[in-house]
Amino acid sequence: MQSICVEDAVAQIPAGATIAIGGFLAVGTPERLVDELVRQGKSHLTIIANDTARPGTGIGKLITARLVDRVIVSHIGLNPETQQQMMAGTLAVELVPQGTLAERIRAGGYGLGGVLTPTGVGTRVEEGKQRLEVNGRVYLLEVALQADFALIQAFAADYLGNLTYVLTARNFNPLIAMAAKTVIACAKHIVPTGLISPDHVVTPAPIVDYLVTNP
Amino acid sequence: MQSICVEDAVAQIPAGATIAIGGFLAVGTPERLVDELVRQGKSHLTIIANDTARPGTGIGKLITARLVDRVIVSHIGLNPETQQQMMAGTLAVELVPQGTLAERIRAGGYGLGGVLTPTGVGTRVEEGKQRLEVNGRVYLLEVALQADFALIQAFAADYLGNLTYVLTARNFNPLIAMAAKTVIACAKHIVPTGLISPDHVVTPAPIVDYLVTNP
Amino acid sequence: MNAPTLIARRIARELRSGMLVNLGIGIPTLVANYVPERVKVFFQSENGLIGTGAVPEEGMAEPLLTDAGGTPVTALPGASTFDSAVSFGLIRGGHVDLTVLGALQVDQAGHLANWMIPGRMVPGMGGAMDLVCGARRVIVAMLHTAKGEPKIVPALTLPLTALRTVDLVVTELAVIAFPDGRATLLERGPGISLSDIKAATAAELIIPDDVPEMWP
Amino acid sequence: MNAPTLIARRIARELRSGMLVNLGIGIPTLVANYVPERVKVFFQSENGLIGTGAVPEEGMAEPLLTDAGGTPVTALPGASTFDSAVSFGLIRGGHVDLTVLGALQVDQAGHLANWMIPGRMVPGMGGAMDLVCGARRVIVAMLHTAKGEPKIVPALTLPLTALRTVDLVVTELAVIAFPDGRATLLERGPGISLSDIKAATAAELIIPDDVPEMWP
Repeated sequence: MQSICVEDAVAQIPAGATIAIGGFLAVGTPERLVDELVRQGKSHLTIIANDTARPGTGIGKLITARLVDRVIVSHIGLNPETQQQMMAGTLAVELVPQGTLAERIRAGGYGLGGVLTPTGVGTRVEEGKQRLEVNGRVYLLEVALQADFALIQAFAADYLGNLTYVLTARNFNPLIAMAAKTVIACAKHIVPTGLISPDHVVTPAPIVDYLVTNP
Repeated sequence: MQSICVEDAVAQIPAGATIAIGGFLAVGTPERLVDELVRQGKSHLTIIANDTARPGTGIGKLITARLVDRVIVSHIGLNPETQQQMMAGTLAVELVPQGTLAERIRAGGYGLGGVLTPTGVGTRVEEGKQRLEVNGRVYLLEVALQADFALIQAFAADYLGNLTYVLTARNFNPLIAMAAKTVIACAKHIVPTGLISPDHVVTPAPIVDYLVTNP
Repeated sequence: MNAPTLIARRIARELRSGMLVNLGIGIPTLVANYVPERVKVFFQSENGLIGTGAVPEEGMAEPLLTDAGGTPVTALPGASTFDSAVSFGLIRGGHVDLTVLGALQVDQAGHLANWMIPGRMVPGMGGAMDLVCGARRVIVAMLHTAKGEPKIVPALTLPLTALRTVDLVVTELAVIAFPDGRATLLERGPGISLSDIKAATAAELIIPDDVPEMWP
Repeated sequence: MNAPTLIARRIARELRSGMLVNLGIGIPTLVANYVPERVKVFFQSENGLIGTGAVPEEGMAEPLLTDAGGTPVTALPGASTFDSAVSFGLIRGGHVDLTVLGALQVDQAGHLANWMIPGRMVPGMGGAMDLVCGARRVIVAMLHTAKGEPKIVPALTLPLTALRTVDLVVTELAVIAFPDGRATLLERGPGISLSDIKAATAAELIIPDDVPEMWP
């Protein structure tokens, strides 16, 4: 793990990158990293996240700035700008059931090719997917998702990069941390190594590439 | 969740049941529940667990008492009795790679039909299984596992049944807790509700059916 | 009593102690206000919380503790938090005993449409498809009609949420179940006549001889 | 220096700061004793620990903190613990940079057999198949022969652990890699001649012009 300033952390992200971002309606989203993506004008991004939040918050800021070509999300209902850009054909939206999205990202980080889920069988979600039957029940094969970068918001980090989360700000953060080539984390608190109990670490240090020092 | 004495907890398990038991070489195994299975002579069991421990410890006691017809485990190397009973044909042993075993149990508890894993492709583990290719890589379809009962060893439980684990005694416990019809938990400490931080609960209370009061 | 309150109170009578319950946004959320005395249930928010409590007092909201609609909530003693994969493992794995969801349409077999109106409104399914697939019991809470148009229809015209049918529909006019795949009237709204219900329902509705008034 | 120490010390030179490393039981475990100064690695025990430390002092062992062989260990500051699914997610997901494992046989392409001898010894694969599939780099630590019989063979006679071949084999006689799928001698053991190595190796071995002595 390397400590890094937010400007340098974002500078290494190329235009066109696939970025997974933590958060659920911006709760648990690293706002500082998102702001810096906007400031540096990183464009043509593909975003993997639960949702596109609301205009002016979290991932909504990337949508407003028109930096995103494609989103893979479960929900866009609270961001009319996402819907407008989708209708206008300037933003591709892949809608994925929330539980399926969580499992696809987890599979990407855990070295699984995919999972079999009953969710979506017989609906529009099934289009283009393989059906498999196991013990008499029908499932869809949902394949793994991975990202070039994961942008994480943690509650506390230690000097090695071990991360904890708090309350409902955990959501997709520990999942995307496993599923990206490069993991950049912001933390509300940075504490000396040893202050987080081993049993309370949620994202282990070796997974984290960069910890932002000025979040 | 109901509190229950260990005798009554085990009394409801029928002979021939499929039981998932936590622990890794008996670390994190609920010894008191195992002892009671032996005392009540519950026979013809199918055991799902990481391993069969050593003779005289954890699941090894069930093997010694010849109560087990079948084990689904990743390792039996430290229990010569397991190997003898297997060679003698009195104990069926299904050997599953450890990571595959963890994922199959998790899938059972998480409503997934199975997962695609690269582990075992081209080896004896592949026999009888479906191969699937995703993005040019070959995977085995490994199907979900479920149990009738899960026997859990926790570190602390609160009055509602929320569970925490400690150090390397966590291992398969939280996975099997999700994958069984009936979950029976022992805890080293039983503490008032509210004393475990929500962020530190590993097995949420609604999953636990019985908490043993005399472990 | 207004329609949402009536619906929420009626559904709250389905709660039993020990249940793990997931409430959708809108009318379903109101169910939490009418849990019967002595009944202790766990409410799950699919953004990662079991033990969701009431809205916090003025000035006590914690921005990192919200429900699935992003509204600050409290957590009761014994609450637990977890990531989104665990949250949907609880849902898809059959550990959630009951979910209460809104609907755009329900067909006469009990199929549900609640996640998009093609070309007009595409909010996304969020957790709805997983909830309908995985929860042990699914109850729909909705107004009986939308702008005067029946929402309980012979066949869905909107995209399906899941192959699995719902167990109960509760509106301000009626409580409807789907035994043998056929919409069947169980209860009437207070002061509502059978002809009121038939007029507001496009689906074929089986009407038993005795249809008691709902007791919310 | 005895053979296991020599092998462990040679492998320890492959460690780089920041690596997440999983060591198997036996000779591999010894590698932890020879981490070069200024190199900081994370050791994982697949029973659910990152930050595995040395054996505890007399009287300080905690029975609920062991390595994957069940032996009490310590945990270093900054350690983390987790369940078996996370542990193997780290392994299968390519987050483990290096694993060091024992072997029964290695073939001349680098395929490994290390989990059973049919009809004689069936310990089970434990985590070995996942480790060989998932770790970024796989090093085999073993004695060059077993009861005088070569363990590096033209073709495996024992069941395969994984289709993936290993990256390096380190024995007391030789360091061998598998460029283009062909066993190639990289280094000789201290004082070991090329003919010693050829005599103890059943597989076809490519021997470059210059084979330096290993520097453990």
